[in-house]
Amino acid sequence: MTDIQTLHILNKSPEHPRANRCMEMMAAGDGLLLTGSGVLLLATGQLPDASKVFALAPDVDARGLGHIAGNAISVDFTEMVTLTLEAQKVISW
Amino acid sequence: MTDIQTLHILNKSPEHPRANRCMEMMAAGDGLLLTGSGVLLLATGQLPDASKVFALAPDVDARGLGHIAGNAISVDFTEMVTLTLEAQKVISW
Amino acid sequence: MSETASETFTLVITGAPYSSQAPETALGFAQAAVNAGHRIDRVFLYGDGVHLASALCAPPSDETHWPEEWSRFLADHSISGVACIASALRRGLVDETEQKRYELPAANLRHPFEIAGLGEWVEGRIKSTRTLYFHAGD
Amino acid sequence: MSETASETFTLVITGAPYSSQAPETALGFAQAAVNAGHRIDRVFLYGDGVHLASALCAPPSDETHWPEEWSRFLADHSISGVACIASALRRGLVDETEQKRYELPAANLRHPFEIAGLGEWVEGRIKSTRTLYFHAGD
Amino acid sequence: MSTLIMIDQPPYGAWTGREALDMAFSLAAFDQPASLLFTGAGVNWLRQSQDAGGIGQKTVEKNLSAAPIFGIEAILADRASCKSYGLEESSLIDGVTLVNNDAALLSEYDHTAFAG
Amino acid sequence: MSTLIMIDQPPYGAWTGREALDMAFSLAAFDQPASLLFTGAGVNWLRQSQDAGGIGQKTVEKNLSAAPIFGIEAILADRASCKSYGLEESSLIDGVTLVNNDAALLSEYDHTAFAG
Repeated sequence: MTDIQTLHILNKSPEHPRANRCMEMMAAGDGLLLTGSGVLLLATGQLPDASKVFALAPDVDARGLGHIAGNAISVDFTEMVTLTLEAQKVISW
Repeated sequence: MTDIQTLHILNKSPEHPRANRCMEMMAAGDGLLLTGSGVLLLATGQLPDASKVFALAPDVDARGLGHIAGNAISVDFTEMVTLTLEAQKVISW
Repeated sequence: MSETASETFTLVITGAPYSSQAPETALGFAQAAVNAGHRIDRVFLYGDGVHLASALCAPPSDETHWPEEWSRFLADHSISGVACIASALRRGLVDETEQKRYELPAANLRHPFEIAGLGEWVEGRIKSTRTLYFHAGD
Repeated sequence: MSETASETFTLVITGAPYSSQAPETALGFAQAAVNAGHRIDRVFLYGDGVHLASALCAPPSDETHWPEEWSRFLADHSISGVACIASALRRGLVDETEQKRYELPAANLRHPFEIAGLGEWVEGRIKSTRTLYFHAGD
Repeated sequence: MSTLIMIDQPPYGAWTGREALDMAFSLAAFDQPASLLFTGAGVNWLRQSQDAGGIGQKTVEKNLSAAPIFGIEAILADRASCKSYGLEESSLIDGVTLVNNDAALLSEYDHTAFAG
Repeated sequence: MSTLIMIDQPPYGAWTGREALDMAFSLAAFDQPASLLFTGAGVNWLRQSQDAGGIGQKTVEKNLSAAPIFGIEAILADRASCKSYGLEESSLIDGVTLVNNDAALLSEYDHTAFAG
């Protein structure tokens, strides 16, 4: 799908301290995949600039965020599997 | 021990979103009792000004903070019991 | 409040042992309350707190056995310990009645804990001088 | 990477069902990986994640039974599901061997989960193309 | 004896929100006045058009819509938290009152509790 | 195949820190290079003179002092986190290296994992 050095999978809400840590430690060009409560980042409008952002569609739909998911690339579980294999490295925050 | 309207018991570290919320919702003159990871607030030096601050001694000792607990009133479990009864209201964050 | 007045507490524990410090802090509090002449009306386990009532925990021998410590304390002082039925069934904590009802292979509720509904919490809240919550921290 | 290359995954689940979404997300991922022709080498339950291996969960009938769904998936695809022994013993998850060793009143490990040490995680990590972690969120 | 049940964890990712709702419903069932306050990431419970079928859970919107029927006095949401999660009043489910997270709010209740 | 185990939760209040340590020790036991990074509230693991007897737990300082013996390559701590918790280098247990929480640090490791 894309060239990604490190894929960061974030399932914490934006208020969780680990969400900040994830943002701090991402390199420009890394990928960010939002899952679980992590998709709430879409609602805050504070997506990182320098990165490709993906969001797991069933989690986005559960939280009623389908209409603003356009700021990120929506992926299903099959695409999530592909992303984890294409990235050189995966970190689950 | 003291006149307290509401006693706020906080067992979250200062980075936890609920710790901020507790500070936001305290009235001047309320009491703050730090337990568990809540005692780490002593290490940050950011105790609220307007409140009486207590810290549960065994939790302070566990975390090696005895030398700076002087910024708060150290209490044991027996004193914690008394505090919860003397306050008009207790909120466990 | 006079020195000798006896007050009653309901304690609600929502954090699991060996995952949070909630059952530890709650026990320290409960022992101090009893030693000061107060009464613990009941202890209500809610959410992940129901794991405190497990009969199957086997922590390393050099660590405190929190379910055992709590059971002994409840028995010694004839205090009722109740695990919320909805929390317990989802999390795999059952007594023999629930084992039969749901045709499960075993029961794992530790004596003297019992299983009952949130009404026990509501009642404790109404009857007690103070209801205190012991949550997972971080 | 070619479309048809088969890769292997080790999945580590550290969040409990009915407390976190970790086992749910992990199952969605695992099913998609298998459907895409990849192999799940093993699933390792760690920390609170060991509760997924409970044989005694009885969630309301209109809610997904995550331990049952996971057991069926593991059995259908002959995937090894391992609960970390240290995490499991502290949290009250035991098979018959551990029941006897610690003289416990019952066993509650759901088939086909097994109990073993962290070495299983290390081995999975070495052998698999990717090791992914499914933690509790919030 | 009016009780405020606070929900500061988001829906679906954790169970505490559902368990907080059960607490409020239980109070109401025993004729004890109870209100709900959603704050922080908890306000995401209140967004319209949730659909949790894809993650194998029940949509919490339905649980919440039962609140008035069960006798919950008020569903409150912290204004600033709603703003930070892009929630306008028009994007909230029906029956929510916006308030400010502060000491004055807490002082209106005899009891305040979290589910976890 | 060098692994960085990250610990961002404080000691005693939660078990994940101890379980992260067990992960690192296991890697080392199987001759897999492993380092520990303490960050956020996790840096409080590294304070001298902890005494957990009063809360019925084992002091984590002892667990941690075993790290070099078990073959852990390095014990790292985020500089900014230490500062925010009032930890000077002199108040840390022996053998800790201060680093900055950033992408450059992560790039030195093939794997990064949390215990929970």
